[in-house]
Amino acid sequence: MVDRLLGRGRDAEHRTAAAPPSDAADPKRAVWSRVQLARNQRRPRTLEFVAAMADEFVELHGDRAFGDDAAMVVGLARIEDRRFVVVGQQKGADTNENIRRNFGMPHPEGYRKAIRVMELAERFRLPIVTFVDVPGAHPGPESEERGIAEAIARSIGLMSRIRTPIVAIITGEGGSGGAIAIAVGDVVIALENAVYSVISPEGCAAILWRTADEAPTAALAMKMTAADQLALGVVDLVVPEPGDGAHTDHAETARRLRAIIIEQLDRLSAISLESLVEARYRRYRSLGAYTETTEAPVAAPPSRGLADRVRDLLDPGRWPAGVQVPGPGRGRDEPPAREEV
Amino acid sequence: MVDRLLGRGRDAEHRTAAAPPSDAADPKRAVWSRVQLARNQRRPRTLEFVAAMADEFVELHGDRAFGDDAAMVVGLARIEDRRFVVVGQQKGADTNENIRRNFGMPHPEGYRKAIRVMELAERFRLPIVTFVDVPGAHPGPESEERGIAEAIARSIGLMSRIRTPIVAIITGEGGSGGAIAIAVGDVVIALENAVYSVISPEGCAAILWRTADEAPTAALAMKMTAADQLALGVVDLVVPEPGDGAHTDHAETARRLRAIIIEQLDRLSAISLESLVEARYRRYRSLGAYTETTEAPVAAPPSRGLADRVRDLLDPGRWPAGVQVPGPGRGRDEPPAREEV
Amino acid sequence: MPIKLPSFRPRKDAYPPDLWTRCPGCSEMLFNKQLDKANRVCPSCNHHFRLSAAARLEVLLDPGSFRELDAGLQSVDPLGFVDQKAYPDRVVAAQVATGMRDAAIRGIGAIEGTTVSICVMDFGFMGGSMGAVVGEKVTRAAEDATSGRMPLIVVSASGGARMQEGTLALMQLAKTVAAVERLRAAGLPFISLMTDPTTGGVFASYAVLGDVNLAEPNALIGFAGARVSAGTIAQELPPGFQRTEFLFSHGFVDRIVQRAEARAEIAALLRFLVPAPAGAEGADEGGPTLFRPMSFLSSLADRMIGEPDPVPAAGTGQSEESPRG
Amino acid sequence: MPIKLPSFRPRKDAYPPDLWTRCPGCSEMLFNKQLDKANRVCPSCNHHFRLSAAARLEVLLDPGSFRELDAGLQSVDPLGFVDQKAYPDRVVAAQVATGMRDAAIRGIGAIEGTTVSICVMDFGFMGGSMGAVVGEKVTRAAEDATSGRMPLIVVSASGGARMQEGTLALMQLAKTVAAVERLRAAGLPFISLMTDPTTGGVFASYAVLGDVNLAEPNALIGFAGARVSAGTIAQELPPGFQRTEFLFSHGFVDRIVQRAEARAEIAALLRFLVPAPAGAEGADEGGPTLFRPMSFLSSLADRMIGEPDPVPAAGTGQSEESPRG
Ligand SMILES: [Zn+2]
Ligand SMILES: [Zn+2]
Repeated sequence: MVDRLLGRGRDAEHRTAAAPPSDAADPKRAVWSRVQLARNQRRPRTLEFVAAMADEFVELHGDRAFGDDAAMVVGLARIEDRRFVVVGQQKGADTNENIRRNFGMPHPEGYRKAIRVMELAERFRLPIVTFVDVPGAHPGPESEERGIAEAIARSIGLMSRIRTPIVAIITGEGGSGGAIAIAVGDVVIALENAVYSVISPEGCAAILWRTADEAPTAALAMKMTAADQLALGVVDLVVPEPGDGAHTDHAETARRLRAIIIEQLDRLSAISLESLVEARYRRYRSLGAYTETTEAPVAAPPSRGLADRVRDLLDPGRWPAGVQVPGPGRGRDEPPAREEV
Repeated sequence: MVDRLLGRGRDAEHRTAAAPPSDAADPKRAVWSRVQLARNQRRPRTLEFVAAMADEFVELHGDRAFGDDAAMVVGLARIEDRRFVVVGQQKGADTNENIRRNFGMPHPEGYRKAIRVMELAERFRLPIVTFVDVPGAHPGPESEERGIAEAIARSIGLMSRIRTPIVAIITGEGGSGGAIAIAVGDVVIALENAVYSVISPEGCAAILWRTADEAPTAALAMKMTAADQLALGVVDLVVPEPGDGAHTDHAETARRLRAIIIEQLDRLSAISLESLVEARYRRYRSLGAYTETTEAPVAAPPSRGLADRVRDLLDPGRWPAGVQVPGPGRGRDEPPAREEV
Repeated sequence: MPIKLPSFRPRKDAYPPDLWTRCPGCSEMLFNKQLDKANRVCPSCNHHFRLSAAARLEVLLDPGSFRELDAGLQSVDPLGFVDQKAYPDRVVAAQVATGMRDAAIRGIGAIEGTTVSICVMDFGFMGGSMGAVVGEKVTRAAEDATSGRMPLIVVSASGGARMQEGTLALMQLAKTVAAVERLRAAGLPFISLMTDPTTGGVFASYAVLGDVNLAEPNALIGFAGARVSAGTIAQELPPGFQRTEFLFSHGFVDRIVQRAEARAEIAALLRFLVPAPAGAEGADEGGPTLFRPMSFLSSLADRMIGEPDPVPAAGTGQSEESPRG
Repeated sequence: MPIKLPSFRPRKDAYPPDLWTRCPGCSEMLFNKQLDKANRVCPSCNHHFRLSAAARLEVLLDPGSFRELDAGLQSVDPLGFVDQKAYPDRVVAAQVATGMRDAAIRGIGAIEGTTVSICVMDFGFMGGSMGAVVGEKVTRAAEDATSGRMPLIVVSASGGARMQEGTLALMQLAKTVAAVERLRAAGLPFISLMTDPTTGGVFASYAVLGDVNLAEPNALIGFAGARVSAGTIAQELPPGFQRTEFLFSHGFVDRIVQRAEARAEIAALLRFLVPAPAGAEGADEGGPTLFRPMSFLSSLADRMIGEPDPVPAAGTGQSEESPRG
């Protein structure tokens, strides 16, 4: 009856042996420290990575319609004889730069700049490498006015069908719609301390626990670490970070990523574009877990027991079973899933 | 030596017998009265034409990026069993509407709305009919900020290659870049009292005669009437207006345009898309008059005599030779061609 | 002054058997039976109340034309997600309350005689949130439209992605949009009808990507939650922020449609956009071919599960706290 | 306060044989010979003076690589246009003054070894205005790039369309853009370099459509004349209006390039964008194939007219009245 539980996660082809965080004594604390590492201000960003790993880089600017968004950087890069297009978010290294770059939260024109340069990549047969590190797309009124949702959706749409290889790398915060907008790829890689989530842990906690203080609890519940995302099949490959995290050794982190990028570009460039695009479609087509029942549905919803059984089908060793519930159930009071996505 | 003088003008296939304005006694006055007719506030606009001639019309809105420009209207229209996409500028019928519609001068979002719906036309294999009536694209700072030039260029580019038939109709003022942006077609039609020019006569006069008062002189010099444009090959077909002009009989004007639209849509739909797009390319490829010489050019520019000879090659009967020069020559003081385009 | 926006939390009285409802638009007390008869549009102020998926299908489709598909799809709990309540318990509670298995119904129907692939969301089921089931239904609706050369109609009513499914919910943005892109490449029309609310990841994926975007009046449509928009940025919100009319003026909605006119509007659009029979040009690769609804439907027969219409006919209640913007 | 923008009217002293030039950026008096040696960039304030087409080709191309094409194209007078002077007289005067036949030079050259199809405009010839000759040269440059599988480089310096050719000048927008679109469809790169000024119909056609748009610092780039913008709308102009940096911040310029670095910048871009030798994928329809410059050039031989480089080497003088924005 259960025909697909974890999508392609269980049989993904490309993986490293990154184990889930082993801080079994306090998993919540372990997860939260990952989130802090992912947000560390000294963590390398797109431009730092490219400067450290590329033999040549020419940044391009502008969306050709409204502006040049400094929270999104794009350009042409070369590693040895491999030429590719770079797309990535860019947080600031200090307060001034953060203000200029809107704390790495792109407006619609940032995503439209990405779209423009990805179309250029397709036309000139250059593969695309994206660096994803974003708290979320910019949520301000001007962002809504100029269509942040449209820009995200259109970027996702382009990446889903574009006839060139895409390597997507979650390097820091993979924040919701603002992340997936440039994270649709033939292979999705994450740095060890990167996180990826459908909503920020603070936002999730504010909605489900009614206080942002429960953000660590929410972070644990959402399984947002790179290792968890690998297990879910959302991420294909986790790259270990040096020392105490990427921020402690930019050069070594970049060196490791560079090797992976070379490996993946070479692997993907050997695949025909037809097969590549079809496989990419299948990759996302298969993500998401559901069951299919033939029981009569009308006014006879599945019993409590069924739901339990479904949950039992999950590997209890993989999924920490004992997540603490911080308060009593709230009956039928059902908050919907929304704050950022 | 002279290999192309008037482009395809002299051998255009589709023409009515519209004669040039016959007010030979005062050609300047005759031309200026045409300009006034083209600008007449009671002249029918896109929405009036469509309401009068179409059996069904659904207006669409928005450029999906910034706004909905009321100076540009787009939608889906049907005449009998012919379905097509409508794109046209829309001036206001009174002051209030003119303010709302920016006096029919589209901002970039107007042209981007047109681009969006033309792409939709191509996808759904609908032909396009455009109604051109614009003093010029909106020249304000916000228009520049949001890329009016880019929007015009991109619209021209799309129309030059789009795989669906295009019937372009100059119904009123064909004002410069703001007009050509939606006037690239497989056939270009003009109403009898429409005008088409590279710059407004006022702008031309301000630059070349240093006073906008000479606008009628400039209008005559630019040969901007429908009949002149037909002779130049820029327009393929002139549709006579009823009575004292289109504004005196909207219904009859629409009836005549409707018949032409039916005829042209039927004619164009019988042509394969390959041939259609190739012929469209050739149409614009051939517009423009130049000569080619083999004389040595360096520091030995063509003699005054050569220029005269070149001019003599033009049909003196077609081109009024005696345009009055309102002032003495200004020596080498050379104004460039710019104000709107 | 920040605009007060509606909470997404249906109160305990969200599904009461009361006889009367107070209209949030004009404060009049409306007799529920008459409100339902008017398709839940206030007769005095035109306020569009939320509509259940079942009622929506009834409003839009030719009577008796709907055949549900994939009625048996049901959420699982891929993360083992527990907040103040376990996710499976929330799902079951929503199922009990609504009689639906999840927040969308999809199938094949007809609009003024044109066969369409349609998917309709229901805000009453966990805020219309999109998890794997909703994503799968939208995707299958798009895929069936593509393979059957039918138009796709999606009626959105959603708070966004379903947090309890984590990034697997986020991946539904990519999954659904990829399917819509294939539909587009095949030259088939997608008409998106946005209703109150269409927000977050649903707005930022298929809902905004219609060839034609329609929206009901005064619906909440936006990306970020209003608290996020106002709070994070410490900025006043413009008037009418994230309402249909705001979206229209900013170029993201083609037409604002009254509920009573939606069916005729969509039918008119389909008359323009549904592929014509292939002529000389239709032989192109990827070009449209004739749709044969009967052969398509018969090929779907083995996928039909359960009864044609498992959704209770009665409206399943909507939370209505929204003041008119 | 409206910004004072430069007049487009070269004064009578626009082409003087003076020894000295006053820099409009810093007011310093610059010795012309040294200014020319510095490619007409002020050594003290980096003001980029206008550059003749001949000098531009020298700055951009590998020495000795340029072969001019279509040198014999020349304007006619399709309208019989006379204002205060007959159009043919204006053309002749410009020819005498500049030694050029019209406002653009085009041909084949090489940039750091990469063969390119290039067209360069000269503001000195009737304000760089685009009539049929300029339109034809840009179009042929794009067509040769397409058929020869070369990149296209266009350096713009123009006040816009040439009024004296009426709508036939306006049609050059469509002609040139159509050719650029064919180049784009063939997967070949177009790099547009905008210099002071790039305005009106030239900006609103090919100049803005580069795959990569480059611009020299502080160049005037815009659509409508400043008088039109300010006058018609009775509105203050934003700071730096229609200058390179303004265009950059609004998303229309990829990179602001110093004149001395333009050649290296373009060469770097070409290393990324010039089609690679066809591999397994290259067999696709419309895909890139190897460029064989020698066979292409030999096929062009019969179109070569006159001497390889008919343009005088000496700079032909530019009007420089522009205050720094
Ligand atoms: Zn009411
Ligand atoms: Zn200086």
